[in-house]
Amino acid sequence: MSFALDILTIVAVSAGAFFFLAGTVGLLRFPDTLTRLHALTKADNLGLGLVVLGLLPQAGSLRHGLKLVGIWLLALLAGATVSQLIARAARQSGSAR
Amino acid sequence: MTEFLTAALGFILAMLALGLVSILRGPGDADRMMAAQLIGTGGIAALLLLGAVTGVPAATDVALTIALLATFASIAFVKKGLPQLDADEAGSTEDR
Amino acid sequence: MTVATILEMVLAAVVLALGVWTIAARETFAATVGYVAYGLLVPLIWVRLDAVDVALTEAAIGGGLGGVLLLGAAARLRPSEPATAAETPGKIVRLSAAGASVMIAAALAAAVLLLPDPAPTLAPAAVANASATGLANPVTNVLMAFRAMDTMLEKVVLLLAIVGVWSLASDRAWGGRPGPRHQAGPHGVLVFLARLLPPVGIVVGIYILWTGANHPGGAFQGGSILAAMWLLVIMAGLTDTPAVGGRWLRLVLIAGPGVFLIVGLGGLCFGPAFLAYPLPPHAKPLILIIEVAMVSTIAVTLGLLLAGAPERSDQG
Amino acid sequence: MTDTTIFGVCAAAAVGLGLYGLITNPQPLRKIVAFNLLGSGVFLLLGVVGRRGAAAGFGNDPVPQALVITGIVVAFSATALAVALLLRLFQTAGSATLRSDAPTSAGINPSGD
Repeated sequence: MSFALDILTIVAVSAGAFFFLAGTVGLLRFPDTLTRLHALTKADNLGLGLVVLGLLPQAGSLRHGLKLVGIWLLALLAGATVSQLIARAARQSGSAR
Repeated sequence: MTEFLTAALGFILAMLALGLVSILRGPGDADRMMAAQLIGTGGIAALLLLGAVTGVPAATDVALTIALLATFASIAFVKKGLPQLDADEAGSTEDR
Repeated sequence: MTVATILEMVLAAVVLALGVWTIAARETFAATVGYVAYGLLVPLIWVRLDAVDVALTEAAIGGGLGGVLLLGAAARLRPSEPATAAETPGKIVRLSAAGASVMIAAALAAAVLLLPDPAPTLAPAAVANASATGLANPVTNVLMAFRAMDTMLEKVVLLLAIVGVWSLASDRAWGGRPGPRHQAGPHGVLVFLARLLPPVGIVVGIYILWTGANHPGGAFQGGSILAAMWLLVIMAGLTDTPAVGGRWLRLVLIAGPGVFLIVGLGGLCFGPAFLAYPLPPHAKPLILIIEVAMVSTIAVTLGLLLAGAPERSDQG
Repeated sequence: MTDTTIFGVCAAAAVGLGLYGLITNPQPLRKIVAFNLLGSGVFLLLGVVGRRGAAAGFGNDPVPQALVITGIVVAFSATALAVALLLRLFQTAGSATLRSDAPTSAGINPSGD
């Protein structure tokens, strides 16, 4: 059982690391603010979610696991709201070409 | 398992650094505003992994704090970073 | 070279690179953004050093509140930037400054690395007396009992800082409200966040305060989260900054150090010395009362320090 | 190479960087930021010392930790006061320069303490 859980951790954390890689490649390669914002928020939130999923089997207690999920939900909420605001600011200041 | 998590943590930190380079260099202030957002996700992931690697469960509480305060910092970026937004009646321009 | 060593070197390199950016960036705003990123990453080092209490404080202050304070100032001072940028000192000054900085850094590194082994420590004494307070977190024990005088005076420093900031108000705005009045439409994204996040943040803040008795956390860390939530609501335009002349506001501001002082004087009257706590079953509730009074004081003080000097009269 | 070696050098370098920025940057706000960087380096140094002095079953000595927490609070208060002073200077004088008519302005400390 613990072997299977370890496999889950390895797979999920690797997938999370891959999405962080994707987000960073997007930041480096995309031409303008809005597409870079898109790359950052989508990929990184998914990456964090997968890392949290991978750490859940390693969490010692239910409380710890719930806290991990709560952190991800907070990050999702913040990401969704803040990226909207940044995109609006970028469009109005005209830096999004 | 610890070795693997440490390696993943190092990798995510390196990605975070690369992302910060491109953000801080970025032409406009709107690009720079993404920095807090990036730390809000990548930094928290790194911190959670670090807590698991180092055996410090309380690192989760630090991640919780950063999740809340990085959000606050991002909002302040948007409100204060672009003065024209704040000056000309922030409410009407921001909500359309 | 183990994996852990490589990780530590990557972490140190990232943090130092952000430090270099903070110093070297051409625009002040960009440098401040770099400082916020630095302040949000330094907690990782503190966690690695097994000092989670400090990591919490650094995350709350260095990255969160401190970063926002500097960021706001950078945005407002932007028009003055070209004029002062011309005053960059000459090459000789810069070279000698670099030389002096390198020498001081090298001396500090040597001092830290050549510490006697085992290094002198008070940790055993702190552990041996932990039962006197009934708290399991040694850092809270040091802060609230063994070095309680420091913590009390630290709150007085916060109070002095807020008095200093307020005294910078112009005559017109004396006793008025700090900062601009933010306004936002009732259906905006920011208002949505400002309605959803603070309840969660308040719970987390109180949790951090409560858990501080036995695990890393405490009044200051919890208070800074509460302050951030308050400012979020203000920035969304859901409420206004309070007029600094208000009596209730001032009462909250002195509640923390006041309660601390009363407990301390109680120790002087009924016990052996100033700030001496009674024996175990009564020490913990007293410390908790002080912490609760302090957390409200800290939240309000930090929020008002970030809001700055009053700029509008009470009516405006 | 242990964690204290790496982070000790990192902390010392942060102090050096902050000092350099404090001396050479002409803008007062940049001086405040640099001073904060310097302070953060000093706190990290104390953390490394506490880590080396770890005893009695602790990962890190609680006494320096408590000192650092107090220090962070005081540094924040000083920064807030300095920023408020600077903003007021900009408001009344219209510029944020520290340069007075006398050529030497070396004694001005923007940290406020």
